[in-house]
Amino acid sequence: MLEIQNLTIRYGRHLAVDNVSMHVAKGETVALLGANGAGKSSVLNAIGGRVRPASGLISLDGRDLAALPDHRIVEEGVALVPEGRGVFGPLSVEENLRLGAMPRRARTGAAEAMDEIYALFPRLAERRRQAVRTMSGGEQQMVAIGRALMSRPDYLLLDEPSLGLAPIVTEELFAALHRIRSRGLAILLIEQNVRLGLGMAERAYLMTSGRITGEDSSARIATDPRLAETFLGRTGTA
Amino acid sequence: MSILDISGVTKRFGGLAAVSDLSFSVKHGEIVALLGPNGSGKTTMINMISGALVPSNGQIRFQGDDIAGRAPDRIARAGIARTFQLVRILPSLSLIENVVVPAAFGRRRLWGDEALRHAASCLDRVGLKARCDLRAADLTYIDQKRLELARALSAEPQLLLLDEWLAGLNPAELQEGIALIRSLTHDGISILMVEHIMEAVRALCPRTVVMAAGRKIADGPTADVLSQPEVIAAYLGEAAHA
Amino acid sequence: MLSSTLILGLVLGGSYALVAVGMTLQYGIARIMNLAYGEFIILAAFATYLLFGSLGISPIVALLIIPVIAFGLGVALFQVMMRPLVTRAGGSGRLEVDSILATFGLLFVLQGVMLLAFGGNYTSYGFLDQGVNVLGTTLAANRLLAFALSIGLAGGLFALLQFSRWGLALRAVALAPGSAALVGLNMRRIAALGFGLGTALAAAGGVTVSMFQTFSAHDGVLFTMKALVIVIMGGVGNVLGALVSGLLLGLMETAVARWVDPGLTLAATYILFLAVLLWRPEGLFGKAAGR
Amino acid sequence: MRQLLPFYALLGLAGLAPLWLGDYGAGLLLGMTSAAILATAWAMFSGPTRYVSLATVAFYGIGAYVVAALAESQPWPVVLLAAAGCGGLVALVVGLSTLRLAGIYFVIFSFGLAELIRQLLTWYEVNVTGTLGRYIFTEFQPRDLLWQLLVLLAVTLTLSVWIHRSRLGLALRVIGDDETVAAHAGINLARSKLTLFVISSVLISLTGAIQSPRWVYIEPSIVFNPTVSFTAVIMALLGGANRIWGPILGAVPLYLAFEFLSAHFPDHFSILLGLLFILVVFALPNGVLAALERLRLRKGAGV
Amino acid sequence: MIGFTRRAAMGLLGGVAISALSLGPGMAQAPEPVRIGYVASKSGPAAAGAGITTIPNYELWAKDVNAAGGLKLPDGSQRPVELISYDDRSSAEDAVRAVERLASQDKVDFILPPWGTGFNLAIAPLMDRLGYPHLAVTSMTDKAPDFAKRWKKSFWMLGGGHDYAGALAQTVAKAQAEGKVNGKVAVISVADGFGIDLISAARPIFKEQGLELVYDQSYPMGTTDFAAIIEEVKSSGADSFVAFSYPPETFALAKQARTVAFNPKIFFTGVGTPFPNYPGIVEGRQEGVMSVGGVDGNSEKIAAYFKRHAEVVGTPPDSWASAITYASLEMLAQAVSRVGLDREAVAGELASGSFDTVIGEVKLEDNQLRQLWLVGQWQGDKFVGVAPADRTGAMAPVIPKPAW
Repeated sequence: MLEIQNLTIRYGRHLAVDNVSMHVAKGETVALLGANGAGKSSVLNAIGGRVRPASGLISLDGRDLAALPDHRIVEEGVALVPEGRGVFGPLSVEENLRLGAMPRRARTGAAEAMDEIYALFPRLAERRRQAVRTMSGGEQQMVAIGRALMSRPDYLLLDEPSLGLAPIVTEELFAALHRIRSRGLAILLIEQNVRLGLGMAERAYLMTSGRITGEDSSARIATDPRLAETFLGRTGTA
Repeated sequence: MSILDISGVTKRFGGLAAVSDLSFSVKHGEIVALLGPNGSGKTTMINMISGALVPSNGQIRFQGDDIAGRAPDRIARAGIARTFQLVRILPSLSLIENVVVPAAFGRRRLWGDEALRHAASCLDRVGLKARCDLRAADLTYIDQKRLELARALSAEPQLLLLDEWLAGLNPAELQEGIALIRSLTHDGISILMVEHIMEAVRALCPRTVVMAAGRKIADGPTADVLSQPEVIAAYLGEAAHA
Repeated sequence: MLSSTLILGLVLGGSYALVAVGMTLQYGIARIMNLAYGEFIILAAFATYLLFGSLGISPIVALLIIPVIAFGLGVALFQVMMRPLVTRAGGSGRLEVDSILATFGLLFVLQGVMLLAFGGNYTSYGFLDQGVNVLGTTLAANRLLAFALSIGLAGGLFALLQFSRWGLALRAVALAPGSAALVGLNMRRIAALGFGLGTALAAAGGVTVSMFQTFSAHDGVLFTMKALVIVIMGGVGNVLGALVSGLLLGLMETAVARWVDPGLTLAATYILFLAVLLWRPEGLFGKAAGR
Repeated sequence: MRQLLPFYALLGLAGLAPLWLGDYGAGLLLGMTSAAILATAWAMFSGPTRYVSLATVAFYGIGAYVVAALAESQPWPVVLLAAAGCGGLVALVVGLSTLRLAGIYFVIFSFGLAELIRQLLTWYEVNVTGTLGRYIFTEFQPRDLLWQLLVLLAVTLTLSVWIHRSRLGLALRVIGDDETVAAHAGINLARSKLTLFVISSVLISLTGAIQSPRWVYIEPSIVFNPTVSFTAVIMALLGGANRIWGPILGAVPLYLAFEFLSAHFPDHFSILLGLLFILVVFALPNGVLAALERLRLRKGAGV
Repeated sequence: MIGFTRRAAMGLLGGVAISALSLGPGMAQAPEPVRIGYVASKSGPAAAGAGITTIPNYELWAKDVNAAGGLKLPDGSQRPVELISYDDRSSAEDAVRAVERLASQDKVDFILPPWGTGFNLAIAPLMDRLGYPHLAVTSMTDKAPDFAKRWKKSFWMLGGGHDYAGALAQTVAKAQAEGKVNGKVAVISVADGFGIDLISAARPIFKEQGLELVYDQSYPMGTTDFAAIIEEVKSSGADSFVAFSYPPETFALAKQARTVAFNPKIFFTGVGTPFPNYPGIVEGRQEGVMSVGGVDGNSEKIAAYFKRHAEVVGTPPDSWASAITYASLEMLAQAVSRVGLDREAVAGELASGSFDTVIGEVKLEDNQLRQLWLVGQWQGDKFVGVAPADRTGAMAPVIPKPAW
């Protein structure tokens, strides 16, 4: 279980995440929803070791993740696909995937893993030698996710995978994510496309101004008035 | 009459069009919200208006002149001021110096006591006058935002571009911020604001333009726009259609 | 005439390219602009001279020994001297100024040590000074060998970077340091390796250059400057760029010496350099400006 | 400008120094004054804009060469004017074409510029005048040169203070903090940088011009010695390039350290100098002045 | 003698302490040393030249003098020599200041000159003003006569470009007259003081001598690759090759000429050719290579000097300015032994006296050394003087030069 307790993150004097607690169980898919600037990405980045929390605990099956240097997190089985994807643009698809298998835990069986990813994203198989930066946003997102999967993670953290993608590509991507989920991998997802996100997740957290403002099963959150409020504001306030 | 007229503006980065064929206008004294989900091209549009980016196509007319592609300093002197998405203060300068800058290099080129008086009045407006000798780097986040606004005001702009100026404020601060912006419209400053805090948008902006994937998908009275299915779909996903 | 200029230019450019590639690696991977780079070249040249002169070890064998030692030295130097600066800068532009100043100091230290150890004399040794005929142009065997070794080393490095796991990691760090940790790469270790590799290449350059060129303890700066010009021209951190602009510079110098005026070769170098920068401020192969 | 009064007095005092200090003392003061001007002039442009320029020696050398070319035929003030004019003109042309380069690209470009000028001048001398070295025979004694340099230092400092308080100085501080904000506040980036680059270059050219009679014989390798550029950078950074007094506070102790080291450890000068640089980078990352201020703050806090 | 008494008074404080330190406890009663200062480039680009020609000779001489009991004075007493040295870091400004320091802080008795024309000229007016005799050895300049007039206590001992170019032209012309060469000459010159002086002097002189310059180019300092130039020279029809070059290029030219089997009948290169490491660089194939300078191959004094230099310094000296440098110091010592430490008198003695040195009997003409070897040639393992041909000890030049 991936567990976050009383996480607080500051950038200088700006309080980005305020005493947030949440958890993701093994094999579970969880969505983290909220308006821009609510602090969702900060939470993900803190788990991935890219941001040092001011206080709070991040633990994976009891092991303290926050104490590890950033490059060690992925060895623990937590792979992050950050916003903006973080792909190695000038490198080819295949090189990006090979880099995904850099962690020790992933070195054996990397070839099979790569085949699986090509099966998952047939578009990538067609373009293994192409430089990633010359590809479309959707394809780049596939590379980023594929690369994360190459490290054989137990937990996959996705930050806005559909950002800037055409609807049809988004659909394709989520179809693949559904297949990935069915393999028993746990996923923590930030998704601006709320319906898509909730469609995939079993459970969801709502976040506003750095705080968790709601938590429930996806089905219930979808009809919760707090959801619309999170994005479109309280109707009628003037 | 419009103070800002945007017609057919496109911005391509490499092959990707961040803004495509966008047109809308802002009238004198009007306060308009520019909305859209993450990555829909709002900040890119603001950057083109302020001169930080050069449009690939199209015209941006400010008070009748096409300013598309002009250097930002010329645009600033023409009467457009802005704040930045990630607050940008001048950390090594004092508050008053921060605010003197646009006055000194703006249309009136104020200097000396006159500039200081002007800057002080701008600081006063955002409630920072008492701390005008502090170094900007030592301010809290909200005060940095205030300072940034005071700096924009100091240019005495006709058009003010606010890029998520209210983001990151707590509820109490938010109310203060809203009141502050509202007070500006009384001075006749036209405002174009990118904002994610809908509460503020509803409170401040009678009119809203919504972008998605670089295109304009809605333009009209805020309440109407926010209830349009396309807009909800843009925010909450296509699944809303189903 | 044309073909001999071409060949001579390529041979000259080959040694430039080899020397510049190491520097571009140090900057690309370790983010250190190493002004003491040329000192390592000269140090290796002196080491070759000593091995050859006193122990009779052929420079070709020295090419196997010296770069390995230099690699260790480079890694150690990075850990002791550069790493605190990298940590202190925390990714800000400050590292650029700090590294320039610190390696400038290092330049003086190394130069002073070499002056004490070897004196200020011009040093040179005779090795393979025979002529070899290549397509009608007579070339010095040592130069040709140096060229072959340069191309071999640069090719080997290119292959290493292109095809090995290790090289892939190095490239990844050079291209997108921010993403390296996402795939479990330890930036610090790789930066040290990159710096070491750059030092090893400097040493390899020193060994090959000493086969045909006179050197003295003061000449490091000349190499550093030429390498800098090539690195900047090719786009900082770009191996291919360094190779291409190295060769280009060699061709240019030879062509100007032959057809314009030998007195203008160095001026031509800088004119080419300045022209390239004015045309492409990020260098020939640098990341495109804008955006 | 009142803050400068004690400083002017100090410079006046330094001007009297040759009367009791003797040749060596005067020479030392002369070199020190020149170093202080170079560092201050360098920092005038490079401090606020953070463009590390290695072209200092290009302008220094231009000044010296103008003297060599004109000193015999023209009155001294005309020679100095010509030196300032040449330096300013070159700076203008160079600035117009290069100030869009950033970071390390500008650093190496400026270095390349100095080398290019040196090579072209060499080529000119070899092919047109047929002799490389030039002689500068003037009637100036070291103290005359010292006086001129002291005046130039006073001018430099005054300019520096004046710019700091002027609109231009504010523009440059803003540019140094954030170019984007600067442009959006109506500051013409190119013009502000260019103006300062020209002013700084003119001052450096004048330094070269005034100092050159001391060498009697000049050739490109003497007056375009890149060490001049590097020491100016080091001195300014040591003292603190963003403060008015910083460069002087760097130049004076470092100059004395150079002198001390080369006098007492002539065989180990290089090594000690190198170690000193490294030490500066590690121990005084923001310059002497910043370190002093920090110390004062800490003391103040302690009380 | 006023200077002497003043110095003696000063010496009570500083000098005694220093001499006690430098001479060790055993010689506590030894006489106060004669303090001789020098500034030379110990670092920077000029350090190579200073490190070969100037500094080793200063040290060797001081050692020789002290081994012989010290500097002799007119009254028969002897005082040891103490050297005080500064590094000018290859900067003229620093050289000037170091001289000021030596004169006004260290108050040395004599100041020995730095290495190189530029540095000597930079300190010349100062030395003159301070009243120190200036033995400008390593300054090759055609303006020496003017300088000697301008600064009365300066002595110019390496001749000028005209001397060397003239002697070279005569040597080539003579070979042409003897039918050994075709009179077509290819010349390259380094774009720096030395190269420019020589080539500008050589152009008219070569013409006067009926020689034809079929190739004449300059190249910038720091050029490492001469392949293109050598190719052009080969196809120019010249069978005499002259390079007014600096050491790195001299060595590069030799190596590259060997490589492409470029075997002109006369192969003349510049500074560096007479260096002791030249034979090593060309792997023993130096026979017949010509250059400026040279030594008297038959002189026993020179042979002994070479041997001592090799023992003390570790390498033999170069065969151009080294011996002259050492000789200038012998002249200084002899002048002191005749007139004492008064600098005015020493300068007068240097100008008018006659001295017995490693390069033979020396008498300056108008403050200039005119008995110079202007062209030398490697013959066997010695670089001997071949021109002026009428000078005693001159060897006949080997022309054509044997193939590499």
